[in-house]
Amino acid sequence: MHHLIPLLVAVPLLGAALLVATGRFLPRIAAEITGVVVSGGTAALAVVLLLNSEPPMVEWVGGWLPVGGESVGILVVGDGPALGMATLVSLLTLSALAYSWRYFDEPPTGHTGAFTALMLVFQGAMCGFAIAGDLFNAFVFFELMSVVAYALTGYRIDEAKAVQGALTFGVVNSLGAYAMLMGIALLYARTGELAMTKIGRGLDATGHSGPDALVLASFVLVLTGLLVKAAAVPFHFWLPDAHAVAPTPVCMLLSGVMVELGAYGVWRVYGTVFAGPGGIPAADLTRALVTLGTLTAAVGAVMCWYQRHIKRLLAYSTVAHTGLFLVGLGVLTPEGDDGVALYIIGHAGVKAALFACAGVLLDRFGSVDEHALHGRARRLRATAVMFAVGALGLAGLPPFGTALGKAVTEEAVGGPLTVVFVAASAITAGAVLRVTARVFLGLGPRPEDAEYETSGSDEEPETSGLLSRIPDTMTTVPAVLLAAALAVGVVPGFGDLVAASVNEAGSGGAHVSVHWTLHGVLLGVASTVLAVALAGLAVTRPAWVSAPGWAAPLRRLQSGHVGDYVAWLLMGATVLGALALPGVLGS
Amino acid sequence: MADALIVVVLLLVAASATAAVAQRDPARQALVLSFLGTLLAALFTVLQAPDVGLSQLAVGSALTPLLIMLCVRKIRRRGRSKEDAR
Amino acid sequence: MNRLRLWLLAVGGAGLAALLVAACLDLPGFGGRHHPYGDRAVQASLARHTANTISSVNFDQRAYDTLGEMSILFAAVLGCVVLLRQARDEHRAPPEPAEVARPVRRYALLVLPVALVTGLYVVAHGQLSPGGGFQGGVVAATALHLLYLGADYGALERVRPLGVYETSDAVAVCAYLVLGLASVLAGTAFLANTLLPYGTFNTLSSGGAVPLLNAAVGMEVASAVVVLLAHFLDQAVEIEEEHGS
Amino acid sequence: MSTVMHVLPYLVAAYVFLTGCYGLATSRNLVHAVGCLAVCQCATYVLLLAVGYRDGATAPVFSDIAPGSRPVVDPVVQALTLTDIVVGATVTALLLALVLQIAKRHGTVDPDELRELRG
Repeated sequence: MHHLIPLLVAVPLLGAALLVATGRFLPRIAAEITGVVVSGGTAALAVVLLLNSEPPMVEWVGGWLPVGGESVGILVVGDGPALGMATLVSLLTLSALAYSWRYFDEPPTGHTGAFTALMLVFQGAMCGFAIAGDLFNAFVFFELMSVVAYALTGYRIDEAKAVQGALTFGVVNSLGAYAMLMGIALLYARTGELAMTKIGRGLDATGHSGPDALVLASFVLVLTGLLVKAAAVPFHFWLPDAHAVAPTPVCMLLSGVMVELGAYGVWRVYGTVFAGPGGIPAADLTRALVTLGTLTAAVGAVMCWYQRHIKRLLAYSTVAHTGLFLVGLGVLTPEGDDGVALYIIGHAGVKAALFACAGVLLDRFGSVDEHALHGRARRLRATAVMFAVGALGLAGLPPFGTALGKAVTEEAVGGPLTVVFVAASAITAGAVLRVTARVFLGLGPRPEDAEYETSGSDEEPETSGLLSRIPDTMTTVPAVLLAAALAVGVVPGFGDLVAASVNEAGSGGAHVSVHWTLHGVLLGVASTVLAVALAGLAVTRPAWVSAPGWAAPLRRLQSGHVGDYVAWLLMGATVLGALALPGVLGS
Repeated sequence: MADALIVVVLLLVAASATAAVAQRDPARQALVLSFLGTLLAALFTVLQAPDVGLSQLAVGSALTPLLIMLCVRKIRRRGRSKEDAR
Repeated sequence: MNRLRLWLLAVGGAGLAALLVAACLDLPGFGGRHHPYGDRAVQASLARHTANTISSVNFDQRAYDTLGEMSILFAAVLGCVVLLRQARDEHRAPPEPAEVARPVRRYALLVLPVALVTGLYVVAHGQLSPGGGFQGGVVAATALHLLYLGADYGALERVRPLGVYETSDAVAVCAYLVLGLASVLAGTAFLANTLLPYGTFNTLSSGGAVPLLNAAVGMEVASAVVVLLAHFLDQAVEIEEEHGS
Repeated sequence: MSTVMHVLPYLVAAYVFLTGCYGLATSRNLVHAVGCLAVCQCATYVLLLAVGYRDGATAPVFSDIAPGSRPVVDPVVQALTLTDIVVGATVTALLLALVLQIAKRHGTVDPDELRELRG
């Protein structure tokens, strides 16, 4: 069985290569069917492997089994979290491909399957990153997924915003990747190994007296790369610019899983490389991740509230939620890991569904602007219901999977950090509900335009002309995704299953049971009530919750200037180093 | 002897990297990058990495600068034809 | 705003610089002897009769990395094809034949075959001497573009049917994957180099699957670079925007 | 000499990386910025190969030396650098393609004049 793990990468890549090789002769429908079949087949393979991941599997690609504990090959891991992420990636790619069925008006001449092929490569790259057990191999697939993502983000070359967002995305993420590679080189210099577990053991063997500057620098550099992908403050600036302009099916993948893979990478790399006595002490990691995560959640939530461009609003809500994931992972408890895993699964379904609904608006009205669309989408009842349900899922209304994940994570972090969870989910959900009320119901007065903001009107639809009727695929897919997000919380035993496989792979091996608690349900309901209240207030008394003066500088930071973002990246690396410094000085 | 050579090439690499950043005109920057690519190829050969040196020579000193030049040419041509149209 | 960026740059750059310098001082000295993975790789390469250890690492021990790298190139080419496609408001204008000085033309036409052969030679001897699919592929593809200097753009376009190169790019990726999958079908690990005999050390056919994977990469790199350059040349020379749009 | 020699290659790599970042942050032309990103990447090559170097060793190619007769430098970092070089070239190409489209759609390649996405 373990020989099949690398096929999660090979099958989508083969599908993509075949599509390009035959691209000139293939009718469009055949290309799209091939894409769905290959993507679905990979998803099925991922599910089968996931069901067999007890006990966790490992595979040495190329058959280079370790001799005397040493190998020259590349390690691929097949444990619960790795295969779980691969499954999530594959299922979401499948739904994005189904959603984009007959989507773009004109594929590039002679390259009928280009979009589908890029999506398949994206799927293979994300699967490859999820199952990587070798640090350099993780970098290679990190880079592959970035490269495909840049191309997909800039796919609509007629759009000025799209190409600008894609370039910002490209420059910032590439720089992050190079920082990560510098960190890998430093680790290789110290330990002479590349497999993550071997590096971890090498650090422990050489660092009897605790970590030194070399370990700290490599930690900072590797985490910079991963946190750029995870869009943690202050590495987050590229995300709204890119996610707001990418084609909708791509947004579903970017916000649904790619960003979360950054958080997953942090979990994997810290757990296997830096968690030992020669690595970074737990207290320092907790300080770094909880600080940055809280900041990320706060900035994401505030910025989300002030957006009028609906896709940009959703992108900021992804920033806020990634902050919550980082806080949950940062406390380094088995419950925290379980909660975040469930939260990521639920969030993927909800966020992808919300983007899918925003895509319906774009293709029906040629605009994703909350102000311009005020009251214009009254007829789209099904979309309206799904948008509202998605908002409630975002708020964490039980029994959504997001609510279960949030409740378990809140239990794990405890204390004042619970407030961050409730506030961030309530504000982002409130913003989405506000959009629902204004756009689909036409409630309240048309809001006034602000000075420093991105408008979402005058966008080109992604289909051939404006749609007069919404195709069934574009309503079925978000409905299925929302149902899946609901099932994560409702299906009995699912939470325990996820928790068991996460704990099996994570450190300690402590098995904890995951279930609904009264405390969690009450907090979930509280966030939802708060979200509804905020949305109601925004619609009826816009002046009360409009941007206060202190929010203006925060908005000005998001300047769209790539130089600013690079400067922030350097600043972020320094902050990360400062946050983790006490452990190095103390040893 | 080998050490002295390595030091010299390293310092040259650092200097030409500075020049590549300081040269704000992209067409000239492409030339500096090409020079930097050649220096790196030399450095890699001195560091006993002929494979890497060869590919750096092909990619760093030929392909990348060529792509930058083509890009600059397109942007300039575009600027000119826009002015003609006015 | 600009001042804020400079402050950030100064503080962030200084912090990162301090961190990096401190790390450099903790690194094992340059030229040290501790290379456990490297020593193992040399042994493994010799055991499989591959004279050039780097090729053995690239195409045998860490062939999975090379698959990822190949896919990056493949994806980037596909991305450039998509990004540099002719937009709705653009048209093609055949370029005027450019005047090239006669010595330049002669030189280019003379160097062209030499460079092409060198490229192919470098690809073919990848498992023996420095070089291999990447280096040779780039050299061969760049050499083809000397034709732009030596003759003119039209001549280049005639010997460069783009569709064929795009297809061969994809076919090469397929070939690499199929070679990898063959070993899974044979019941071993993905990309395992155990199906073919390892041959005699230091000959062209040594190293088992290494020469085949090397050739696939060479083909992929050569076609990919041709396609990349072609699309940039197209933009620089042929594609024009409609005026007044 | 020897202490300097022990860290100089690493310091040069760090310097090149930071110089590239500086150029990237202060660039007034996107083509130039992509060039600076290529400079940043050069730093990773230098660091990787410096890490794998061994005094008095030769290249790990055994077509003209007998195996075991001389020490060889670390082949793994060389393979990693090869991968890295190809990655760098493709990323540069893709980003340049995006810059071309920006030039067409925005009419400028000065990042200070791109004002579509903000707030």
